[in-house]
Amino acid sequence: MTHWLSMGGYWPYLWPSYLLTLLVVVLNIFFARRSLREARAEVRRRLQMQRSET
Amino acid sequence: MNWVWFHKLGSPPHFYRLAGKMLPWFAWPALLLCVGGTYGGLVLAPADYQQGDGFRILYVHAPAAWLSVMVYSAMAVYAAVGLIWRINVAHALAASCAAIGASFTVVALVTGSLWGRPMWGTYWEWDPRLTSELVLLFLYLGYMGLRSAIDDTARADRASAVLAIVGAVNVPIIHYSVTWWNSLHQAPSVMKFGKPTMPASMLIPLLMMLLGFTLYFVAIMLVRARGEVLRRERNAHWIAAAAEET
Amino acid sequence: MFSAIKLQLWRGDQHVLRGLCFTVAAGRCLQLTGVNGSGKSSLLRALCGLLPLEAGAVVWRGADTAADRHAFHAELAWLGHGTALKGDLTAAENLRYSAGLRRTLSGAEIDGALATVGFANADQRLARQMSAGQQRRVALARVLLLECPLWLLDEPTANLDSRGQEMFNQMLDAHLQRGGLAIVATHQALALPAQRLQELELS
Amino acid sequence: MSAPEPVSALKAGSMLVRRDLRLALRRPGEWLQPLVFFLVVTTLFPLATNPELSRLRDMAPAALWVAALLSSLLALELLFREDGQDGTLEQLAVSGLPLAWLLLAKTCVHWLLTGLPLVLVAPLAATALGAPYASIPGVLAALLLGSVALSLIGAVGAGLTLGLRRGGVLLALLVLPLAVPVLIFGARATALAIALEPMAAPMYLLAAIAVLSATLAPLAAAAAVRISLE
Repeated sequence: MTHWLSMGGYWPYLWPSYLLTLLVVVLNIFFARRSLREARAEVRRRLQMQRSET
Repeated sequence: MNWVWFHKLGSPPHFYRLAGKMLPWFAWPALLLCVGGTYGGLVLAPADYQQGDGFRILYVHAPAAWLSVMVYSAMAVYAAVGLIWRINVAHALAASCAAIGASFTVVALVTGSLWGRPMWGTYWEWDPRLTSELVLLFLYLGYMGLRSAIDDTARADRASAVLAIVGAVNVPIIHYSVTWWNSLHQAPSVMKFGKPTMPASMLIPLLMMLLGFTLYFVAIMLVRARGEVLRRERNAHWIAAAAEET
Repeated sequence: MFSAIKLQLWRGDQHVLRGLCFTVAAGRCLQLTGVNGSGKSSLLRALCGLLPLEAGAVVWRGADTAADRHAFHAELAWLGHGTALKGDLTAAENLRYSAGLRRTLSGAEIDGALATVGFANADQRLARQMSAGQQRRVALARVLLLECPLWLLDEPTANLDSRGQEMFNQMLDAHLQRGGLAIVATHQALALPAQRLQELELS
Repeated sequence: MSAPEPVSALKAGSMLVRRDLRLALRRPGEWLQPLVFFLVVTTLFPLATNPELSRLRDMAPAALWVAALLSSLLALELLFREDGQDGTLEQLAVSGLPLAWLLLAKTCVHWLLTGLPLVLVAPLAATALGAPYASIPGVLAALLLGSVALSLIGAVGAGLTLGLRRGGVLLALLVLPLAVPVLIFGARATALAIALEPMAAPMYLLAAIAVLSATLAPLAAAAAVRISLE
């Protein structure tokens, strides 16, 4: 296991690469979902305003 | 030729529903392929005879670099479709691409330079691939900057569409010029992808990662595009139901 | 004959035009009125083709203007908020270049148009030395010089004094008598015979 | 009542060229500024490094082209801004003439007023940076082609940022990445000229970019201006 983790001495370059990629993958999911949620909230707000107008 | 599907896809409620239904069909295969590809790349694939275990950075660097270029092309195509046929759904798709593409361009740059450290002995080498990647990042940032500088969504859509198309015409020229410039000053780069001699145990995880990242991008884009479609739809009745979903 | 068919226009979140329809026949003028922000300028710019319509069609001489924009524009004289005058050119130079872009002009024609809008022949002042009302007059002279059958004018009498408004009324009446059409957004009463004038109030 | 006979596009273009030239003659200060900027920046380079001529010679292509790029960027502010504010562009857009052609005419004048003077003073700057006299024609030719391409590419950016607040910085962000190929080929051609070597290869590439920009950039600029006028 430690042998595998050391990646033939390349671990200081390899693991940060994988971690960064994972981080960006997760953040993209998070931000995409948040943007959809915000769009829905925005629409709800707008519909409420329209209803209160009429 | 039957163009009904094209017009149907351009109808926001249809797209919104379809995107919601298609999402799992992209998301789950993407997850499986990426997990499998990572396992294959980190464990099953043998160490490279020249670069040892360091070459395994390839399994994240190559998909990120592929996405950075592919997403820009997709964005330009959506932009052109939106501009020519005035389809709002296409503009919504283009708008969802930029942030994803830019983030993977950053990943490609950082993993490229982390890979470069053991190979070149320095974090930054003016390698043609990395330099083009850097210019591509500037193109993404310009696109996002222009979009955020215009308040009116419809105008922002059209203006940024023009920029995306101009940029897409330029990307191959930039890449060619940077490669040409580099060949004058430097020895060829150590990073060569798609070596035909690559054994299957190395190649298959790479292909899995490339496909997995592509499906992942489509999934993320669909989620974002659903939101962008809602933002662009002003008075339709269908959004009332869509807004109540959580 | 100029008609607007079921125009729909959005400005940001504002639904400005909701299925607007009207027709203006040759020799008639349509006056647009309405409070500030009711969309007079947006409507005029949409009729010109400067603003994209959400839906609907603008029809000129029986053809949709979106189909052949250049042919429509060749018959259109537009005057918006900006006078499109260059501060470092004189009135005559401004007209020679801006109207001369679209048709061949003689110096006498320019002098004639300037005289119609109340400018002395020998006025050699640069546009930036003129008052806002005088700049408007020069811009109106350009509309005259273009000799187009269709005028779309946004607040043409802004900054004009009462003599200037009278001059504009005469100029407009002469245009209509020649068989021209005009759509004018203004709050000033237009002194035109009733059979030549129709009004549209935007809300 | 029908419209008068329209003039040919060629005549309309020449009218626009004559007007912009006359305006520039009445306001020489405006378009001289980018030129002075170019000279100042090329002077700053030796001050920031070793002023030995043999050393400067290595750096001369970079200094000349970065200065030319920045100065053309600075000059782009003059291209459409005033015409956008006073309504002239609106008049051009509804003139019934092809807008791309009119904008090409405007861009040509802009190049005549900002690009060409820059090319003409370049021998001065190049000599100061240690370029041999025999290299001057080559340096001039490279800058001539390059500045044409820069003006055309810049016109698209100027059209897109027309009327935007904070337009200046955004304009730089949009235009500079697109100008990378011009910079690379232009600087290489200049370097070969200064080394008194044959410079045909980068010159052909530079010419190809100039021709491509001349055909495509006006169309993109016209689309951009129409969108910005909305």
